[in-house]
Amino acid sequence: MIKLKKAIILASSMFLSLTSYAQAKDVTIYGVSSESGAFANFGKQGSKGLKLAVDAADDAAGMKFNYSIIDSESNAGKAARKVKAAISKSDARYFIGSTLSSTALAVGKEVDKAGGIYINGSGADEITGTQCNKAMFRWSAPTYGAVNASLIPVLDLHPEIKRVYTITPDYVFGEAMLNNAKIILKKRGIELVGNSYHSLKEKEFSGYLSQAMATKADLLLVLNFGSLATNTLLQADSFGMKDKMQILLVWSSGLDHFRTLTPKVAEGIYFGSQYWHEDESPANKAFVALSREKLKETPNYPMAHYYQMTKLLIDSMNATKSADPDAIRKHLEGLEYDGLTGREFINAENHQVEKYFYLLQGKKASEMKDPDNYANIISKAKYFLPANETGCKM
Amino acid sequence: MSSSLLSVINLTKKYGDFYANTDVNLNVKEGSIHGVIGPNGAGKTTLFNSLAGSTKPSSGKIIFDGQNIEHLEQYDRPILGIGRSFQVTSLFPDLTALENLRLASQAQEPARGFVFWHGITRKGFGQRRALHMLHRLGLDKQAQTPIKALSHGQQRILEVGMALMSEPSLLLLDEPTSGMGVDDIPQMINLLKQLREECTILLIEHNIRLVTEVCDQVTVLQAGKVISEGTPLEVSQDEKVKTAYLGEGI
Amino acid sequence: MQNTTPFKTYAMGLIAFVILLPLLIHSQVLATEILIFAMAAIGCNLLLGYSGLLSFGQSLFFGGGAYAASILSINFDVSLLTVIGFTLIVGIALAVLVGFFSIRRQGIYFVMITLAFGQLGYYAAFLAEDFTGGEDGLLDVPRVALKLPFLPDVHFDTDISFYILTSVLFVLSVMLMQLVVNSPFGSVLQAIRQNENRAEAIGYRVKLYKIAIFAFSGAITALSGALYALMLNFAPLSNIDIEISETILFMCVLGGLGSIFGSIVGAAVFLLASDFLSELWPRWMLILGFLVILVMLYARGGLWASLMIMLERAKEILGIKEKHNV
Amino acid sequence: MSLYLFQILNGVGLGMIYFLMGVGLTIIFGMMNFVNFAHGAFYALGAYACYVVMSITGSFWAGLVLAPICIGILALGIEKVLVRRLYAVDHSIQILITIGVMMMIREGTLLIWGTVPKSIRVPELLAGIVAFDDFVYPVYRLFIVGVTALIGIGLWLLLEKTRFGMVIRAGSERPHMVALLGINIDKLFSMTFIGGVALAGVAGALIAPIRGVDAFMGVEALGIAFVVVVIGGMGSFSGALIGGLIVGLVQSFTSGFWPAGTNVMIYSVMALIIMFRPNGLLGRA
Repeated sequence: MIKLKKAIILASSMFLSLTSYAQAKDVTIYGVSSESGAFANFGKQGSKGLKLAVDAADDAAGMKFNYSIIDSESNAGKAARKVKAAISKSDARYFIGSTLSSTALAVGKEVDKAGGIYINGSGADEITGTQCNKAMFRWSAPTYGAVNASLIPVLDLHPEIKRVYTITPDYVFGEAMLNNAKIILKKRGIELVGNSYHSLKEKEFSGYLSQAMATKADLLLVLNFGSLATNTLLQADSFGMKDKMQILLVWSSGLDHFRTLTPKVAEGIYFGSQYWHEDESPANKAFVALSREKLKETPNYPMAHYYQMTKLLIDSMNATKSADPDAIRKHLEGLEYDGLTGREFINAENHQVEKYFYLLQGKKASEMKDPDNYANIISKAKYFLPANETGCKM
Repeated sequence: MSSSLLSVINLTKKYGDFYANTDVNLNVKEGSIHGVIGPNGAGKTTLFNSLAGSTKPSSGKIIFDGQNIEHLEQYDRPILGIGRSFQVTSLFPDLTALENLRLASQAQEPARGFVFWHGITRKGFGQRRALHMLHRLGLDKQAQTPIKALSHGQQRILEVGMALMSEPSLLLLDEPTSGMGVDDIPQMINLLKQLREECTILLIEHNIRLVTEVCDQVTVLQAGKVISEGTPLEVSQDEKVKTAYLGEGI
Repeated sequence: MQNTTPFKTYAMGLIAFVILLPLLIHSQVLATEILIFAMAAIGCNLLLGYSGLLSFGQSLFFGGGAYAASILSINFDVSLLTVIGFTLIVGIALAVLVGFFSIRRQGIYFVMITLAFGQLGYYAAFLAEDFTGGEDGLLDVPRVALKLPFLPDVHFDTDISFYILTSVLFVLSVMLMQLVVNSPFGSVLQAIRQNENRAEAIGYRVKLYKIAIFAFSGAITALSGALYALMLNFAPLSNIDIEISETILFMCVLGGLGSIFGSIVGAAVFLLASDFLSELWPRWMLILGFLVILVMLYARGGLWASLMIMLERAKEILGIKEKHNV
Repeated sequence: MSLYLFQILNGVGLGMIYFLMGVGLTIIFGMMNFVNFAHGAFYALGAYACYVVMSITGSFWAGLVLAPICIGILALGIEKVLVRRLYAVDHSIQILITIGVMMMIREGTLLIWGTVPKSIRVPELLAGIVAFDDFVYPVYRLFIVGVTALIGIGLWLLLEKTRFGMVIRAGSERPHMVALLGINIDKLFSMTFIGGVALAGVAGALIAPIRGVDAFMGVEALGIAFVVVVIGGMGSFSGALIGGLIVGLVQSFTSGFWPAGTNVMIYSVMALIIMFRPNGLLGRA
């Protein structure tokens, strides 16, 4: 009998939560992360960040927060299908994160149709540009911000740079990075002495690197990312290029890249990064402490941005005391808050979170104060295109 | 010459620098059993393959029933009336004896093989003819037995049966007794004698007893060339043939 | 090798399956995906199981179908039947192209040509951004309505209506394929798979048959790709990636070579496992690899055949018990 | 002009690396008619083994020597349990089963070493570059080319000039004859398999300092190794060398004018060669 009663209560509460989420006390946040497949390292860390944020959430408005992880299997199609299923089956409305831009775009469409909220941190300009929609927010800086915030300070630090060589992945993202760089170089009257496009499955950069050396460039500007960037830098190191020119990797994965490259390779190289755990902002100090206490690890970019995005969502639910996507959207639009990178601001017109972007420089192994003290923060800055120039129409 | 069903004229086949057949000439009279013999490496199999169409000759002509056929594909030849068997039994091992023969019969009407919109149970498609052939081969009981479960002798007989399904006017047999036990050979000889009533036969054989017993005409190959031709008796007395087979231990 | 089970029984079984599936797994979307990939696995089985052709080019047909349907649906105001028709034509054309070149070679060389086509298809889709959306894929693919004369348009915007559409196409194509493999044409394929040389020697134009079965495989695989794009409202680049060929191949092998129903079981098991196991243990593919080895070594008939054997055993045991009761 | 020269030299360097990736594959196929789709997985394991040995001993050289030995021992086990049963079956079945092996190894490495890629630094002795005017080339790459050339010459001597090689070559053509001569053909095959797989391990360990170590490097190597071997002719030793050089040169030149298309070109070249030379450039019919 007791079992039956419990079942009835459970069933009715589920029914309630399904039909009228606005009044429900339980809110489930869905994390879209690539737990398996080629980008499993990213997804796993992302999920950790999300869980950390949910576990640490306060229940100021009397809501109870749960999470559910959707494994995208590093595949945009899979992610879209699972998100679709979660929306129709469990009435899911709140989604966080993605690894690939294609996943973010596809999930964004689904969540928009369902009238939910989706915050992600993927790189493609379209997310808060031509493909923007009212459900989708993006925390990370797109190509414009990344290139400006990293290239300008490097050029300021090294006035001797007169010749630049770029290495660019041959597709939309790389093209966008390169265009942004070209504008800056032109403005400063610095010569772009050469560029090598390469395919996304490239593993062999020796040809491009020796062309760069042959042009006697002063700066090697690396515009690829992930394992492409790892290979580029490893091979540049073996060519001894660090002695001949400055090297800047704009779109690094932060801590993960330093760990993979080891200080010997990373030393002296400039890295642009969406996040660095040594930022002095109060929110970040609290987060790093939390992560070290609960998980015994220093947070990297995937973990940090999933945490930040989740926390942002939970905070606005608490602030609006509701789980109504429209109310939360209104709250988020134009919001300014203390984020992991400092004061962050959400542009109401294209839903881009305007946060800081870091320029780091790799340290010598002997100068590292702790095992994760791989780099110095050289500068941090915000550069964002005005919403009307992004092509976003909501 | 009008009685020649098959004429081979100056047939040459080379692989790189190696001549497997050189200027082979051959006439097979209609209604006869014609044997081709020769020591190992004499080029018998190459000749056979050129006739059956599984290789193309480098030069020379093959005339069958008044028609040039050397350029035709292997799959065109059964339909013209040339059937072939294989030296090493070559059947469809997982299919039943009946299905093997039915497939051979179905092949006679090329368009039928592309019928995909209904099953095989309807009339036509060779079911009935296959049953007839099984009966004739004395394999009625084995109709539903998969080939791999048949005895070697039964497989050899079915091998010839497959070639017969196209109702050939010329039957090419590649060592029909190969691998057969001594006891089974008379059965094959009987089958061949029966067959001469309905078609012309060209066979390649190692077994001299079989050749002398059933063949009307014999051609002897050595090193890719014809060295002798005639009745079995004539050939067996030819000095060149004796030298060629010396050490082969007939 | 002929199937004696009447045609109607198959149809009833399939209909029962598509009705029960979403009820059992509580998700219409997942059920739709299972039916879609079952069709793709059948397409692979036609080649590998029934004709002995191991193709790594299935991704080209799947992705080609997805792009064909998406481009047509996004840019033109068309009826569903037009989209399906166009998809089938694209699938058949691609398959005949791949078939025409690849069947000229045997064994590993055949496999490598199909792989090369698969790779070329991927890079073509990646580079042709204007048509395929490149890395981002094609977004906002609408599910076009079925427009029939004298009748109101039928829309498929809800999960359940799209599942019904998929089910209808699924049942129709599985029935057709069941027909094909048991037809005179299917019998020639069996013959070719078992002994190609003999098949040619008794008068079959082996190459033509192989191209024909490629066409069937291309058609059903492209159709499944198209349905996948319509289901997701999205045609990602990953549809045409080599990984899709592998996935389809695994479903086909796992379910059982040479069995249409095996492919359905293979797709269902694979997708359910990837859905549930991947959340429990991200390295579940380790088990999958092990299973593939086991099936290929000990049970070529795959899960389907093993299931049938177990059913027979169960019947025997039950039969004995019944006798005891009497 | 100097650009072309550079592209040729770089292409030759790459070609040697690709030869090393493919040579084990082609030897196993040539001797045993066995298609090993797990070749890339063994290559990746070689790189991991080198990484592990290096992080324990601190010496790259120890890694380079011990990695192939570890992979060889593993290959011995796999040959005994699995591969031995597959010599007589169809290529397609060998492919499917070795894909299963590949998946197990890949997932296994992810399980053991996690998903974050590792890197191995070029040993100090071989760091730096050699420069001839404008043309620079890393010393380590020259070292790889040299080691590969040594391995190539060694293999050639072993196969062509020794009794062991003679027996292996005979075994690939007439296993029954060799068995009649009183040579244990099983043992011969298992030694060939171990040798071929160990060569994949050597390749992985040698390349690790250039490309880093991750679980997915095997898939990439598998693709390249097969393209190389198919172009040259499956089973042909010198074919693997020619195939490697062709792929290296095609890649080097294409990256100059159509970078996104390097893979398109490589696969197109392979497809064309198979169409016109059914058994690759130097393959046996």
